[in-house]
Amino acid sequence: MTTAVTTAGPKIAPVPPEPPPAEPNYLNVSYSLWSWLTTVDHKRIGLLYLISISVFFVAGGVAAGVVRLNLLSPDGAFVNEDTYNRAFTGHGVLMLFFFLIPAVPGVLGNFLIPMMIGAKDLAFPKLNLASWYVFMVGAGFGVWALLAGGIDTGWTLYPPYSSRSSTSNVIPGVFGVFISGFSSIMTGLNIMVTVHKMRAPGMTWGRLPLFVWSLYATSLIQLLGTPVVAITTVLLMVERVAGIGIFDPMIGGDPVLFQHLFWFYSHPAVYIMILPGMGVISEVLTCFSRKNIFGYHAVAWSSMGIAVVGFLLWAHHMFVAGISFYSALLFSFLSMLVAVPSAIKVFNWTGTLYRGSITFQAPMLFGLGFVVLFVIGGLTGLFLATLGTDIHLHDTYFVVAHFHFVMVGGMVLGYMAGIHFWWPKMFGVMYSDWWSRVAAAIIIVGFFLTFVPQFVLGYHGMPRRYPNYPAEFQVYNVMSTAGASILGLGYLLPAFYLPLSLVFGKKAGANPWSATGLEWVSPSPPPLFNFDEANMPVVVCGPYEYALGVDQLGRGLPPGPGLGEANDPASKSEAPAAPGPMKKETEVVG
Amino acid sequence: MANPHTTPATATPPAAGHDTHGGHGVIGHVDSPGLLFVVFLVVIGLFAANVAMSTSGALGKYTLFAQLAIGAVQATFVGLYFMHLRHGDKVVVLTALASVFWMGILFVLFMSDYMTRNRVMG
Amino acid sequence: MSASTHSPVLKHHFGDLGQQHASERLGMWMFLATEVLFFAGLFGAYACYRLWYASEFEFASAFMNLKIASINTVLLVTSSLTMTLAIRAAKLGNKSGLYTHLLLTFALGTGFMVLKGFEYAHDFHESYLPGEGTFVHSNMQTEAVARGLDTGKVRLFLCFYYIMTGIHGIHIVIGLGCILWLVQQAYANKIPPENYSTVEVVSLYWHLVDAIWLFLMPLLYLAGAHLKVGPH
Amino acid sequence: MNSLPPLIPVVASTIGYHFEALFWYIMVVCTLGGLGVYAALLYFCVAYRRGTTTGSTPRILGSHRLELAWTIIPTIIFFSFFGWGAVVYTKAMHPPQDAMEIFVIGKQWMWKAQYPNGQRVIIGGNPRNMTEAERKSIGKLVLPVDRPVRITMISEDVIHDFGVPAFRMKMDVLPGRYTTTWYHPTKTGEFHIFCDQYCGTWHSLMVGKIAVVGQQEFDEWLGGLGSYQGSEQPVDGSKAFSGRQLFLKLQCIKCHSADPNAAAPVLEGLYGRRVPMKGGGAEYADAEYIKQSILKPRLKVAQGWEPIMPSYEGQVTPDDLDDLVAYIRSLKPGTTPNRTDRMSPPVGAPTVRSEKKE
Repeated sequence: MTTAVTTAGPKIAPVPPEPPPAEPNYLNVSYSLWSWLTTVDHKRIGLLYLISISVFFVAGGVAAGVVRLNLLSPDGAFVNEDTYNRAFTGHGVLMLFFFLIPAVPGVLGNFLIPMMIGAKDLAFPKLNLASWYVFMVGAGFGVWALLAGGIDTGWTLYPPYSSRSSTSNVIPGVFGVFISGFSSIMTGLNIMVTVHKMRAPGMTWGRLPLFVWSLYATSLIQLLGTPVVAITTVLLMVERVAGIGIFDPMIGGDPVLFQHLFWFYSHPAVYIMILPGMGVISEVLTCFSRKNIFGYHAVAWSSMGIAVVGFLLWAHHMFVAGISFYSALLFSFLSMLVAVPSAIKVFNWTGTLYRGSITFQAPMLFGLGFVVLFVIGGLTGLFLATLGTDIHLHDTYFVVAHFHFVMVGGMVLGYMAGIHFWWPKMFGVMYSDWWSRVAAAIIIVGFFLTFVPQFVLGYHGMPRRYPNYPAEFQVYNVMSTAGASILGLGYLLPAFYLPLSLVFGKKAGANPWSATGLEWVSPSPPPLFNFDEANMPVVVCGPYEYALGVDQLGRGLPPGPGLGEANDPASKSEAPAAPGPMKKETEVVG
Repeated sequence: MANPHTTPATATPPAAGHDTHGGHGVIGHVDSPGLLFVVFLVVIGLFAANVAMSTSGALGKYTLFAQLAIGAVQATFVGLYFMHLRHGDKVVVLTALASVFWMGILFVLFMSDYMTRNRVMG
Repeated sequence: MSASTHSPVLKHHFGDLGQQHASERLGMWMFLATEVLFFAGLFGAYACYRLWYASEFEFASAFMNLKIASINTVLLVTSSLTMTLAIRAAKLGNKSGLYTHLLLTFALGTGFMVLKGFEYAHDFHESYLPGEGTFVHSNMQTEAVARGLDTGKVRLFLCFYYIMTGIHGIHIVIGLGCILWLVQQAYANKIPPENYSTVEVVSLYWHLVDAIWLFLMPLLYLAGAHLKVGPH
Repeated sequence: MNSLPPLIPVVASTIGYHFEALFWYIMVVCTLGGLGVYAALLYFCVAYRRGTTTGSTPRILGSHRLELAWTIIPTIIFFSFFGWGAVVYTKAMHPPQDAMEIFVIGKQWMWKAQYPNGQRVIIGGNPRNMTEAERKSIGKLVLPVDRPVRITMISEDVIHDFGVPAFRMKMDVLPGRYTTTWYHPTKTGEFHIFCDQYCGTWHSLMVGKIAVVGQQEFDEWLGGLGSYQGSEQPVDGSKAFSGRQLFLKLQCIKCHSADPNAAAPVLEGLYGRRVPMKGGGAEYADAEYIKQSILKPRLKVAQGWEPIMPSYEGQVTPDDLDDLVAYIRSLKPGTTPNRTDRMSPPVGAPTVRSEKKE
């Protein structure tokens, strides 16, 4: 099965001493609110995003709570139909446009991309700050629309309902989406240019961490997809304001055209949401299994593959919307193609664990949870991409469950994994190990209980967006709501132990996980321009040399979690701390 | 693409970080006004041809394609000379091509629906 | 190398000016890619209806003001030329040349918008408006009915006409704002040759807006140029 | 709370069986694949956990052969889904030539159907959102079993979706354009109709029922027996409905009302009954008798009533007579209209509410 092909025998640089804490670091270089609101530092902007999207996550979660609680009873447990419609629309708009899309690119991408590629900042720091402000303005419109009575169109905003029938605050809501789209474009543009032009010496494309690859792919979608939804929302607003427009069936307009334009962005947008999560997982799984990623090129190119192919299959949201029969065949065919790179990723992640040395800290638990849930989310997508099954499952709870498995099970867990993985880097402190593991377990279990019953509901035909439903569906709805309360509890825990760690947490070293990326070279929290400016990093090897025990600068790794501790003497002697000739075989499996 | 797993010993020396200027120094290539003027005349000439062709209606149902073809040639001239794609980085050219390619995706797949929407399988 | 690594225009997080210029240029191009896709959505929508309702669209297009549009095309293409000459002047450190060409570009762009305003005024006067209430008073309605065309679809074309030219007009106005800013920068001596890329990124945007017009022209004004209708 | 519904919900159409076969094929393949990945994950997590392993790991970079294998094999499997799915979809999207056609109109928030013979029925919707007349005529979409039916649909306002889970079919209902779907029901019974495309406030009440019945029952339904299947009133467009309109127009209702002090007998449940006659004897109240009673009312008078009814000879055509008979035949207990009832407008006629909307 395994063959030794090469034996590397070079000397590796010794384990570097723990760098002294940066004084000042990016957090304490200045304290005034003004300094935060006018900062052009990518790390601070990342934190601004972190705070704002956390607020929207909570708001979206509350809306989800209203929806789930109301579904306890077949006739609506406590709100009327109108309120319910506004609640699920609010949930969708907040979670998608103001949480999921900016989550990883805005927070982790902003914070980490320059550090991972060895740059002092993103290519356009002011644009980066502007993107946060634009996002906040867009979100402001969105929140205003929601607070001033809400929107009742569903996040998909299909005309003619949204353009003439609805009496809710469609215009400000849609305008908010339009504005925040620019923020998404700015972030994507910034990340792409940065990756192209700002890489440290030696940081070739083939040595980029996979997180960078996945964000690069994400940015590609943001750049090329978002403008289409921007023009679509403009057309919708024009139609609503003017009372006449190009989707108006009264003058020969085709409402299905809106769906085409909308999904041209919004289908790739789900890859905006999931790809960064995939990037996080590649970082986390390698680190906690102490392994090179299995099939670096396959994982990197599958990100790009998803980004490109993801643009070719939007109309699988429209198989029963009255599109052409032939077009439906084409789109179903193309939809199958995107499942392949996703499958490749899952297999490679699994392969990465093979013969690893695995520990189960919170990031790893979230990461494994991601893989487990994403497998279900991805596979159920096949039911919806297949024409024959979609005609029944379309617009039922099956769809709801499917995309929550991908978006929440995938992306939110990926985001959680990332936050827990890089938290010590961002703030220089460790959170409670025990509580974080408990939170991960509760979230994963609660998630299963919430969304598995919804698959059954959908298969039985319960349509989405229904506050009233036939009584025979009640038992699954009650199960789902029960699961949701556990899930909600799971989400509450990090809201306590993460902030508490800022005060009470143990100080974290520069590289607490013994990880290989450039971001771990600087002290935690990092200094203002990320690296020692007199000594900018020069990359000598790929990103996941855990087996060799060297980081991307070719230096040895400090003892990691579970290593070098008193209860683990075996690893102490094996720790790659000792400099000297390296005897490591590179093995090829299969 | 370099091998991502190059071990430290075989690592290539620092390189390839940023693909910057290619021998033009900071200023880069300076256009000759004569060439720009020729390009200007070509674009205007094509426009005149477009108007003449469209007004005469000589091409019948192919008029639209001819119009768009002329537009595409004009845009290519603007892109290559006015927007300096001729001297652009590889990645700049790639970006320009990508935008056209993605526009193509949108058009082709839209048409896959709109050209066959009312066709019934025989 | 020292000029490129110690210039006052060099921003701190870049290694040298070449990197900075390349980044700015690439950033602008990527933005242009988003602009292309922004308009692609609009053109795609137009294409679908043009395919379905070809006769109505050509008919309605014949009523558009080809004369003004043609003059506008010449103005825009000329402004693209002057904008490119402005970059050249900036690279050569020819401050007055830069100044003149920027102002020329600004004037040509403004001319475009002014003519556009006259065109809109004329359309309003003739009731070439998509709303049914006003449209029934136009000669377009009468003639469409006489030819047995669906007036709804004729109005659909007018929707496209206003949305497409309107959005393009907004882009022109934004471009004019950027050019005005460049004029001020040039005036304040902030565009030395090694900072020419500032002019270049604005020019890239300006050229794109020009290039988009080169497609709007045939789609909106030339589509029905062969038809003998209306006031022309 | 209700007990768990069956694992596989009822399947009542040919497409339904195609769907189930395909669904479970994908389900089995995906479950096997998913479990395979889970098994590998679990095994690696247990076998290679820190503790059994040291921190030292082999440097494994990947395998081209494995990459190729797990690219090509899933691709083939996925395309098998596509292929089979396309076959089912092709069937689902192409109704057979001999299918009976029924029109369905969706509007906020009700469904209306029209049968080939002109019979119209409201098949569901939000009662709070309807006129009194519409509310009374909520019925079901009655379909014959074992016969293909084509549903041609259009919307009056926004996009709806006509979905029938038991048939495993759904199709969007668009404004300004007809879409079609079709069923070949295989089971009798009542099934849900859901609006599956979000259409506004009472989207979730835009639900109705399909009743699949035997051919004979269906013929009766089409024959105008009308008030079958839950609707309180005869179905619009049926003979009974026309009869009802005549019954009101000719002022029959003035005497044959539900009022206990009325001057004439209540006609509910009359049809087919044996009626004792004034002056002895009895008659079966069949079509012949009813027609005769309308034309020559004083010939045979029911026991307990005065011969005061005027003759309608010359005022009604033979067709009208048939309609009246159909109506009387359809009259069920408690459905006699009030004297003050106006004639209800036909289903689908613009109502005051929808006129006001524009």
